[in-house]
Amino acid sequence: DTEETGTPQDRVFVPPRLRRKAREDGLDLSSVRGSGPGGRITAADIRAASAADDGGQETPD
Amino acid sequence: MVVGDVTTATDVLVIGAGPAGYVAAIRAGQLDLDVTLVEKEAYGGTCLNHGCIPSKALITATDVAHGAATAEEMGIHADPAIDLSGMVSWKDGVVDQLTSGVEKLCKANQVSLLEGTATFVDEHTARISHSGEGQGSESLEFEHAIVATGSRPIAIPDFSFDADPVIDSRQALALDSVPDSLVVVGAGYIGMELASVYAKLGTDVTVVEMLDSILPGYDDDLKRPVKQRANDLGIEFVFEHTASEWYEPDEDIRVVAEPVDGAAANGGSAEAIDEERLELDVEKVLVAVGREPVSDTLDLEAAGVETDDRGIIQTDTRARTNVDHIFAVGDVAGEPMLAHKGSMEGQTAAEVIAGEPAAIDHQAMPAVVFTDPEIATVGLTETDAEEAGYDPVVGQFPFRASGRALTTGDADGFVKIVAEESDGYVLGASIVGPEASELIAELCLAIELGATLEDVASTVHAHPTLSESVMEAAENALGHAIHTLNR
Amino acid sequence: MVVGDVTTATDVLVIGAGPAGYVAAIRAGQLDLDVTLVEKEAYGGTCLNHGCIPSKALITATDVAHGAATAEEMGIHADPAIDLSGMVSWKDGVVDQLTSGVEKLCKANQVSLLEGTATFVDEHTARISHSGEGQGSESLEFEHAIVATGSRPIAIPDFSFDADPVIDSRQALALDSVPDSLVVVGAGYIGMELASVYAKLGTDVTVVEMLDSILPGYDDDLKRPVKQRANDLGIEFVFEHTASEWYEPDEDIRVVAEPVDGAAANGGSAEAIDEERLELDVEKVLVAVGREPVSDTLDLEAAGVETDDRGIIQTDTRARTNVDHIFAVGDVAGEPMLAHKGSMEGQTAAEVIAGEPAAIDHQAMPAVVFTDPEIATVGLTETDAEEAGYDPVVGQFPFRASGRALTTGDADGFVKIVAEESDGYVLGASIVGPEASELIAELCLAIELGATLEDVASTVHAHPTLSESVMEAAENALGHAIHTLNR
Ligand SMILES: Cc1cc2nc3c(=O)[nH]c(=O)nc-3n(C[C@H](O)[C@H](O)[C@H](O)COP(=O)(O)OP(=O)(O)OC[C@H]3O[C@@H](n4cnc5c(N)ncnc54)[C@H](O)[C@@H]3O)c2cc1C
Ligand SMILES: Cc1cc2nc3c(=O)[nH]c(=O)nc-3n(C[C@H](O)[C@H](O)[C@H](O)COP(=O)(O)OP(=O)(O)OC[C@H]3O[C@@H](n4cnc5c(N)ncnc54)[C@H](O)[C@@H]3O)c2cc1C
Repeated sequence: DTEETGTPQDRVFVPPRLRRKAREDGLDLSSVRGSGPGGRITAADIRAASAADDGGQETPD
Repeated sequence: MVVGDVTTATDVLVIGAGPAGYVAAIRAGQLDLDVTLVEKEAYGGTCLNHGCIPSKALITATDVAHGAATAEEMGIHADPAIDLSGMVSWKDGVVDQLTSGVEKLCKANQVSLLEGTATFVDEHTARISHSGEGQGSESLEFEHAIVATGSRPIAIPDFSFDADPVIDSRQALALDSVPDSLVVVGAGYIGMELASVYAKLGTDVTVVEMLDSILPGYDDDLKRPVKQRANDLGIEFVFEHTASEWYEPDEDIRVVAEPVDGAAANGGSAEAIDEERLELDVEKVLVAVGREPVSDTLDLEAAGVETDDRGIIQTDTRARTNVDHIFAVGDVAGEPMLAHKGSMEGQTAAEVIAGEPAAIDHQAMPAVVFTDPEIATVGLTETDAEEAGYDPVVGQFPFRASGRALTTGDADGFVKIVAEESDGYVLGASIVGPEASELIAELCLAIELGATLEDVASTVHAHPTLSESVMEAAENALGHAIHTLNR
Repeated sequence: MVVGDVTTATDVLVIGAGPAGYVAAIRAGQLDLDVTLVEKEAYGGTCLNHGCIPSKALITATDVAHGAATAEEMGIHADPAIDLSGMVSWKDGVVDQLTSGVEKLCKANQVSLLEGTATFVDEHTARISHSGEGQGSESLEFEHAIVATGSRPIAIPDFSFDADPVIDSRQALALDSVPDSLVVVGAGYIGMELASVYAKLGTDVTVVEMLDSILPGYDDDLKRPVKQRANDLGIEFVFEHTASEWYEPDEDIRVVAEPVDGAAANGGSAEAIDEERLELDVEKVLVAVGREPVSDTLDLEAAGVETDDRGIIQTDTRARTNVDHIFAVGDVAGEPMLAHKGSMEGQTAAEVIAGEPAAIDHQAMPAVVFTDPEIATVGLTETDAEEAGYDPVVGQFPFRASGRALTTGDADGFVKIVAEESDGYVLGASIVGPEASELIAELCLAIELGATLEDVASTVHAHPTLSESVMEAAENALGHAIHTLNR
């Protein structure tokens, strides 16, 4: 199904490069909290979430 | 060519070399997969041979002539003569250049090319039958398959495409003379694009449409300029009628159009019925009522691949069918039946097979109608957005306020942008007007990147360009457009 | 109109109603500032009256005719007749529509309009002198001023614009007959745009340029298709020569072009000098060697505002001059002398005055040359990027591999994208080819938003469009373009 419509809940305003990163890390983006302007999910948020997922430490920028 | 039954093996078998299949094959080759691409007819599929490319070639060429013929306002007086066979052979040259390009690109990316028709034998075997010279067949074992067999025009009862005066879009793109008159059945995008081409070639065109307007699915404000220009071109419309039969009373054919909800359906009197039934005497009738997936000639069952009741192969966000190692991409995998959708799916399937973290997760899928003027849309309309639970804000900019549009003499239409009011995220856009097909790209990127209205409005756009209208629409949604009054 | 000396006051005085000034005024009005816009000649400034708009109107109109006349390959046979006075009056109609639009938009945004010439009296006072009917002058006190007086063509020695056969770009856009022959002095973008217009109107055009190529500042690969098409149009080029004098031996004028680094400069023999000197007998000579700021007729010193030695008013990232409450925007504030740069600065100045946190901090400033084909650039070239310490990767896509370009019969040129290799951030792009002016918008947004090559490459682009070439160039930079071979 290639339906592009989403609901405010499942639509994530994240650029392709970060969506791919999240998939690489096996992350569900809807569970990542955005710390960027307007609640945007940033690369750092994804790194932090995958580190937490792995039970590991977040690597500092 | 191999005659008889030989079994070879491939890692990835791609069936169909349209924009879904050949892109899948090239990408698979780039990812160092061993890939075989089987095509029964012509590289490039419907799109390059009988769809996107030839239609756009004829649209552009007839526009060049029509544009010059109607530029008296600009001080240009021309009476261009069109030589259809010259135009068609130019178009064929464009197609040849592109299809031979596809073949070369496949080879350069180590794709093995096989001419023939593929059918499934079991979950891991296909039979490839060759017609013509290399007649016979061979078996091919595969680890993964990508089904990309595309779609074909839907026929309507009593209008068999085998009868000479009844044509489909493919034949309409390869006529060798301009018909005096033509009925187009179906006012979808294919019907409307071809109606304009023929009207510009000088044909008297009548469009018969079951519904009550052109381009079902598009918002009324987008259709209006297209309908207007079609009227200006002399195209006649018969809405809420279906083409029910045709016969040949004399040289011309007579196409009968019955009202959909008319007297007949309501058990009316014979007179009432007669009054609503139309008889259209024309040279040809083009049936363009939609396309259906090519999934019934593949023995899909042998591989255990399921389709829905329309024949569409159901897939997940990895382009996978219900059988894990078999993928389906392009028209055969369902709506929207558009080339770029198929290419994106093809690329995804190849990457998934190669073990990459790819998925069909695009936020923006544009659709373009190459009518006069063009329509292009992406993402959500205002209504969609409301239904999805957003609180949409809409910004609009009319091309008649665009300096660039006025300098091209073509200033009908507008850019509309839909965003979430609370945070400004762009949710969708629609454009009708000059270069709509190109202007939509910026909005696709905006949506894909998660841009806000402010992002689009603060990006400097070159002057004088049509793309400034995108910026102005965003500013209008924010309440501070410069070149139009704000809401 | 008021005669004599009356003093009124305004919060924001904007001097000059070009795209920098009128945008500043409208934005100030939207922000509820009390704003007065003074213009001495015509709303819309150079851009709407004598620059961007009339030039693009004539470029497009001559292209319509030229396109049809050269479409035999497409099966179109036309021999369009151009009636220049018709074309010019159409162009004037477009200009009128836009300039009266500007006037209306100003009024709708509560901008007070004042016709006259402004000069500074002191830091907080300007004198507005009216010519014609309402002759006289008045004083205007202001809290803030925005100087937006634009630029004018640079004259060269011995070629006074007052002499009839010597024209500037403004006059070239308002000729009432097509000259048989024309020398264009200067192969910058204005000279090249107008050279094409006249060549397409049938004039024998010779371009005399001091440097050794057209369009100084642009990369060679971008210039090549433009130079090629100019040659095809019959435009002659005389490089490394300056126009030194002209006289009227008979009906035509004779323009003398001296070599820049020739025998004369090197103390050569009289014969050597004569050999290199060229005499061009033509009907008119268009001087287009650049533009200079209009800052010398304003009594800027009275307000204490400083300029550099070229007369350009220096400003900071808030568009502020050295005097805190006086701003300068548009051409008078320096390069790039482009309308959209001026509008952006005008908008910023108005917002800063209103206390908003605005700044000139755009990452992407496009530049477009409306030659045939068009050139559009934004951000850094590969060389720029290296010099700035980046490690650039370049992706390219030729339009001859674009299905859409081939269907328009216009497939010269390419899209090039420059990014940082390590993280893929897009740094710049350049395009030469069809619709370059529109295609650049997506890349401006990409740069402005900090997009990477992957973002651009993963965005679905509609098929068949020229914008797919942008995506393919990004894919090429990543090493996996579909429709071209990768590096
Ligand atoms: C007139 C017209 C205009 C169009 N204009 C546009 C447009 O402007 N933009 C747009 O995006 N879309 C347009 N489309 C739609 C577009 O053509 C399709 O969406 C696109 O071609 C689908 O690609 P595909 O690869 O899925 O299938 P196709 O292009 O249909 O290719 C399928 C290929 O599979 C081959 N095949 C089928 N079965 C077998 C088999 N068993 N064995 C071997 N080979 C097989 C076929 O021969 C064919 O070559 C247009 C269509 C038409 C008809
Ligand atoms: C032939 C040509 C083609 C061009 N094409 C393009 C193009 O395609 N794209 C592009 O971006 N740019 C183009 N330009 C450049 C563009 O026109 C300028 O960059 C733009 O007009 C600058 O805007 P501005 O508001 O700074 O100044 P201007 O547009 O020059 O406006 C200044 C205004 O100030 C008025 N004025 C001056 N002094 C006073 C005074 N003392 N009191 C009152 N009023 C005063 C003038 O009458 C004028 O109306 C082109 C220029 C030319 C000549």
